[in-house]
Amino acid sequence: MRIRPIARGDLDGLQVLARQTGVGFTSLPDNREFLARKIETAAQAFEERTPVDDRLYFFVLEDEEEGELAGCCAIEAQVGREIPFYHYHLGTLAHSSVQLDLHRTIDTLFLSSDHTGNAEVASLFLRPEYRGVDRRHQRNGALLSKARWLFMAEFRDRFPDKVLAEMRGVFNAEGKSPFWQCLGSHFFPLDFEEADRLTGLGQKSFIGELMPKFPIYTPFLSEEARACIGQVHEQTRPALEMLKKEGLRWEGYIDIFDGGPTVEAYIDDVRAIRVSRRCQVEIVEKSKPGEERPSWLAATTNMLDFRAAWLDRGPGDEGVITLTEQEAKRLNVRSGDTLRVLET
Amino acid sequence: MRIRPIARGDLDGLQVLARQTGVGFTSLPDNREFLARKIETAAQAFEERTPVDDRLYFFVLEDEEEGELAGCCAIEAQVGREIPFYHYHLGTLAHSSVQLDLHRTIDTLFLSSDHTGNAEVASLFLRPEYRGVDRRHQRNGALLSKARWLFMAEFRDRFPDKVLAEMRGVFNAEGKSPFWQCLGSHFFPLDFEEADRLTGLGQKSFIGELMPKFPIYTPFLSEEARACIGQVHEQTRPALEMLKKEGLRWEGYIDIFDGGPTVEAYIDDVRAIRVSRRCQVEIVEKSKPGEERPSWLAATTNMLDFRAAWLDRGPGDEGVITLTEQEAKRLNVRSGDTLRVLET
Amino acid sequence: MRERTPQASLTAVLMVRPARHTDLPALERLAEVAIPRLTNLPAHRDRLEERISRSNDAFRREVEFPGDEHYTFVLEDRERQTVVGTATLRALAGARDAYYTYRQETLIHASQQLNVRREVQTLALSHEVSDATLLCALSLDPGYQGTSAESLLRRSRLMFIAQYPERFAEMLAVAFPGFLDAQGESPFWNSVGRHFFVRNYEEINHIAGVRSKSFIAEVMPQFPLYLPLLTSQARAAIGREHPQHERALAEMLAEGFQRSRHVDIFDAGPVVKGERFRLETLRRASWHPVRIRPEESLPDTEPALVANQKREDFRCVVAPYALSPTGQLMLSPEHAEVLGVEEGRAILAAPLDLPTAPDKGEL
Amino acid sequence: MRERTPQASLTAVLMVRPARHTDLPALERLAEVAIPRLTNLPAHRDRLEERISRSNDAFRREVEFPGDEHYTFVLEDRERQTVVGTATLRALAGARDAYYTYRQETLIHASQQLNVRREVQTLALSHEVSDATLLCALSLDPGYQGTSAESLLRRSRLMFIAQYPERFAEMLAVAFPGFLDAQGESPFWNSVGRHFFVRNYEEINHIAGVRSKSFIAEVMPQFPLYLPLLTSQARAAIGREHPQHERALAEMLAEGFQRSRHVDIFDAGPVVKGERFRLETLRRASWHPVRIRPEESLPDTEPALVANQKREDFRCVVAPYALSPTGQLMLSPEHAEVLGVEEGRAILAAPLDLPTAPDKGEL
Repeated sequence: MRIRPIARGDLDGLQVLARQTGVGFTSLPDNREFLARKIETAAQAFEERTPVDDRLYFFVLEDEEEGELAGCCAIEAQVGREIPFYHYHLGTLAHSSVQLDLHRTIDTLFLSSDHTGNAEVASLFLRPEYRGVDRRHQRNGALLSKARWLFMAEFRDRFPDKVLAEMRGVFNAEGKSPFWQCLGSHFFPLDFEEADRLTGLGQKSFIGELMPKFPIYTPFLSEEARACIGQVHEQTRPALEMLKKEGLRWEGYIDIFDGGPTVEAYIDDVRAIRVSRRCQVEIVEKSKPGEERPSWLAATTNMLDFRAAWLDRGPGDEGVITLTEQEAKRLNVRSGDTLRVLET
Repeated sequence: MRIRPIARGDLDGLQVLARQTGVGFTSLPDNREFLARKIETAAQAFEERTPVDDRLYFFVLEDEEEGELAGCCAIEAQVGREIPFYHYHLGTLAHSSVQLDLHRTIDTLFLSSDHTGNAEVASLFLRPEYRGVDRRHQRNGALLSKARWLFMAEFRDRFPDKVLAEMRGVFNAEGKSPFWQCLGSHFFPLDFEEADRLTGLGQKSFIGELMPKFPIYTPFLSEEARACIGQVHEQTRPALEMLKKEGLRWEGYIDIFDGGPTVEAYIDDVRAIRVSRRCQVEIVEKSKPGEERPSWLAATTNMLDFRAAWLDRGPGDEGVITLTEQEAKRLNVRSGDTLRVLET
Repeated sequence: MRERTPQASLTAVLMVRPARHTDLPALERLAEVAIPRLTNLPAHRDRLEERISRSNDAFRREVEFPGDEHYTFVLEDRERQTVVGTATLRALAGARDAYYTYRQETLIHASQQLNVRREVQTLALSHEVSDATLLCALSLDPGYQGTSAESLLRRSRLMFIAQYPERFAEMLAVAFPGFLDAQGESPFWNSVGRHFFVRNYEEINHIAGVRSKSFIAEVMPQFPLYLPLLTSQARAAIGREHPQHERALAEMLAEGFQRSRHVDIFDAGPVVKGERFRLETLRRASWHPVRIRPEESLPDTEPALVANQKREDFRCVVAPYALSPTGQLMLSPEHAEVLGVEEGRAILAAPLDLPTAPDKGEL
Repeated sequence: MRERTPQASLTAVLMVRPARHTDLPALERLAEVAIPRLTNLPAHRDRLEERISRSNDAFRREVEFPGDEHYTFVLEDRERQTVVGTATLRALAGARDAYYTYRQETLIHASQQLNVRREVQTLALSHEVSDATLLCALSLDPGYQGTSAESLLRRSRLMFIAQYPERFAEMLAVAFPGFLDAQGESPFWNSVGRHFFVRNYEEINHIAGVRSKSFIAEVMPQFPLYLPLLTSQARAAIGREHPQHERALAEMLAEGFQRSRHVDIFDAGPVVKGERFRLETLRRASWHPVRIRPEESLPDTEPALVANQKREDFRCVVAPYALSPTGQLMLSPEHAEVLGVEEGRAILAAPLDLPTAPDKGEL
């Protein structure tokens, strides 16, 4: 299993993924034309033919044995450059009066585009076939998530100061978002799914057009809706935990529609980026057996030829990592090449 | 030279400091009654007789040889609990229209009390006599600034998640704040100094009463005023650098009056707090000579008896630090006591 | 419609006049019986005493344009020698402190992308009503409610304005107590103000009465409130009068007042507004010389509000609108005495009955 | 005061009538000569053609209450057989798209601590004027400016409203072009709109004219603007008319319009408003039967606006206000012909001269 940039020949494979993503994964609609455009955009990004601000780096997880795509993930170099990027910012207003002996704060949601220009990690999807119990040892989900940090670490100058990730918000037993029901539904003449779908397609000027533009005092929201602010969907909790371990934090920004948190960090503070380091490749016929569950992530240092995969061992003290022929082939490296590695 | 909690006998000494602070240091007016109250408040904080949220830990830098006070510094456990705490938050609003082919962001100042409940490091003052070239080897300024991190590290559970520091903003050659002239002066019927003085005394309900409450689009400010947003006074630059090195950052919050930045960090991320560690004291008759310029900061681990001072050496590998009799006396520790140390 | 007891109303038993210091106990009682309690008539002796002094001063002062005068009137039952009602005129609603209301506004959210246009209702703090003359603080003994005494008390203020136009604004406003539920709770306050002030309606109303409502308004959050986020109970209460004041509101609408976009900041009670020239009492009031005739010789006619031409000794009563062929108003000796007028003096009269006007909705 | 060329004005040379498709070239020319260029009269052939079609439709359609009708009139010089002016009536300013203005508001910032009270001026986006009938898009050949032709063109719209009250709102509004400096720049736009749209006044005005102004308003920042933060030049331009429109504004104030709190969102030009019953032309307009008399036999009288009682064939001229003792209006055969009326038909007349009214300030 390895991560690599999506390539122009991946359209069929990507469509298989798009068919499986289902509701709530709006950036990958099952639309061949759309997907072809996406691949082309990404290909040009990796070829560095588009301005650094506009790039969408789209990766796939490849099962190189089966020759099929198992999942995908992406990094958007700078959000909000082409399409406005909105959040609500949960702020606090002091409300006090000496004469009334009143001294409190009121939580307030302010419409904001504060993250304009930040990088975003997004679009992570892993096919169900690759995430069962029998696949746990492959750590495919973590590979998809963390490979991006190695990419950003290696190509740090292509990215801005901050990175963010948007997390899916809370839905109730009926599959409805209480936050949407209490707030968005009053302002948008469409249902959550449709609003979400349009947003996923980047067709989101309607948000700025129809959003309440004055701040919302949260006491006016229902208790159920307030309880959604900054909370994630049950199924998103593991992903959130993984990001939190890297140092991403919730700073009060939430999704306009479902109230889910946006977590963020200064890129240089992200643990994986901070502690990843480079080492030299040495190919051996047979490496000594490592741990059963791989804990080292390795990635190449060439953008067009970016590859990332798990290894069951790290580099030695001299900064050299030994790879088997198979591992070297997977990463497409030769002896003497440089790898960026991360112990997880 | 050592840091210690202010004590009830320090009134005369504090008044000497208050007389020297001058304009722009509004939290220490030359008012004996006010100062006495301040000392009492601080004393009760160190005695842990007041609720943890309300405490003002006020420290003095003592020249224990001369028996006089050389400076002071403070930590407020949680701002905005008793008196509303206001900032402007420099946010970004997307401004876009597909039809007009318009796609921009507008910087906007939002009135905010987002920092309510954070800790604040403040009130740092060093008498001129103690900061000349001939005193540079004493590193008194750094001692005042950094001793607070050791205190917070040691008594971490008395503090919230975040800490902030407010930095003085830019003043022009005439000693005027262009930011105030462009914004505050239209709304407050008093001059900057008076507004600042009242704020320093904690009499700041007028801010909430008179501030513009709708957001301010920064393009409406003069160029000179915009240039002040988030910028510090020349003389404040070294202090800002010191805080930045510890990991405090400007996240877009500025002072209502002069536009100066508020820098902030998660307390657990502050470098000094993260890397400081405890060690055991061993008193020796004569320690081996250390560096000329002291680079180790040491502090005691008892709140009431808190002391901090520079040392010219750190602990050995076994986690033991050797002190001379004089050093031990300065820190008021005996062999076997615990010190928290920090290499700077 | 209104029940009326013509015997009582057409005799000279009931009379409106300026309040005096001796009325203090009566005012206290009236403040207490008001349903609901009125912010602007607090049952607080010191405040009421101030109110009377302020009123005395207003009636006495030479005034050329409306300022911070508050004129307080009382309704006296001369038979029972009791004050049974009170009402106030504030020359300018916001002369000293601004008079705040919530103004109902509509924002348009239009989306080119979706090709839709939505109207979004908001409530925004406003002090526009400050410039109007306010008719307020009306309280009447329950026994007199629904009789012509109520119209007399309410509209005698318009008769006063008709005489002293320079003392009042062109725009007149009346704020009616808002809807309270069976428990005396304000659903609007519970959904709005309570979030900010953590006090119940009664408490805040009391504080506002004793201190001032404007200083509370000034610490209210400044951004408009989105109506869809209020509870349905609160939304339903916007612009809705207290059940006890339905008849009073209907009378003011018949008078020519119109509902405005403004509602009370605490209970969302309606504020009705009317330009003077649109109001029936003012339009139809006319001056007549007095002719005194024995009561039994007066023809049987429609009742009228009749006021004398005096300021500090202002009197207004309900009397038969008995005009002589030459346009003199024929008064019984008793009415003339109560009004303090002699034969030949001019008095102002306006029909008591109003045309029934439909509630035309917002101004 | 206005210069007048009575010879021209009292003869039947000038006539206002609905625009026709053949007027297109003239409208294009008038759009180009307007000083300043008018947003609502763009020099754009397709838009002008639409305007004429829309107007034809409005005059033709049976209408019971004001909707999205736009009535466009032209002033024709029959001697020169040329159209020399145009003006439009929008039955509702914001029927299809909302009509946005900036509303001048005052916030009160009061401090108990400092015991001060400050008034802070703001400009807030508003679409309240949407509900009014808008008199707009007036352009007149420079050679006719300052003559009674200008009054005829401007006020013939009121004569039309007088005849078809059900087609228009109770409130009428006129938005005057705002102040531009000697370079034709709008100091208000430069201090306000330009920050948001990065386009100069001319560009945005052109876009607004060809597309729509409301869609620009809808992407304007939503929070009120604080006046003290605008440049002094921009503040001075608020509510100030373009120098070329001073006389026009004065005439409309004399007509009974009043300045309102509203100003244009681009250039801050004043919006004046008037309820129909307050306007001189409407108040003083009256119906008279026609009596046709030779021109030379007509008495020398004040001039009047005279309009026929037709909708699609609406005509309005300036003619002598020559009334017979029995209230008939005596018209010359030529005037009668232009108006298309025969002896005995009713026509509407109102005095051309207005009382000079002071600028009373804000409504």
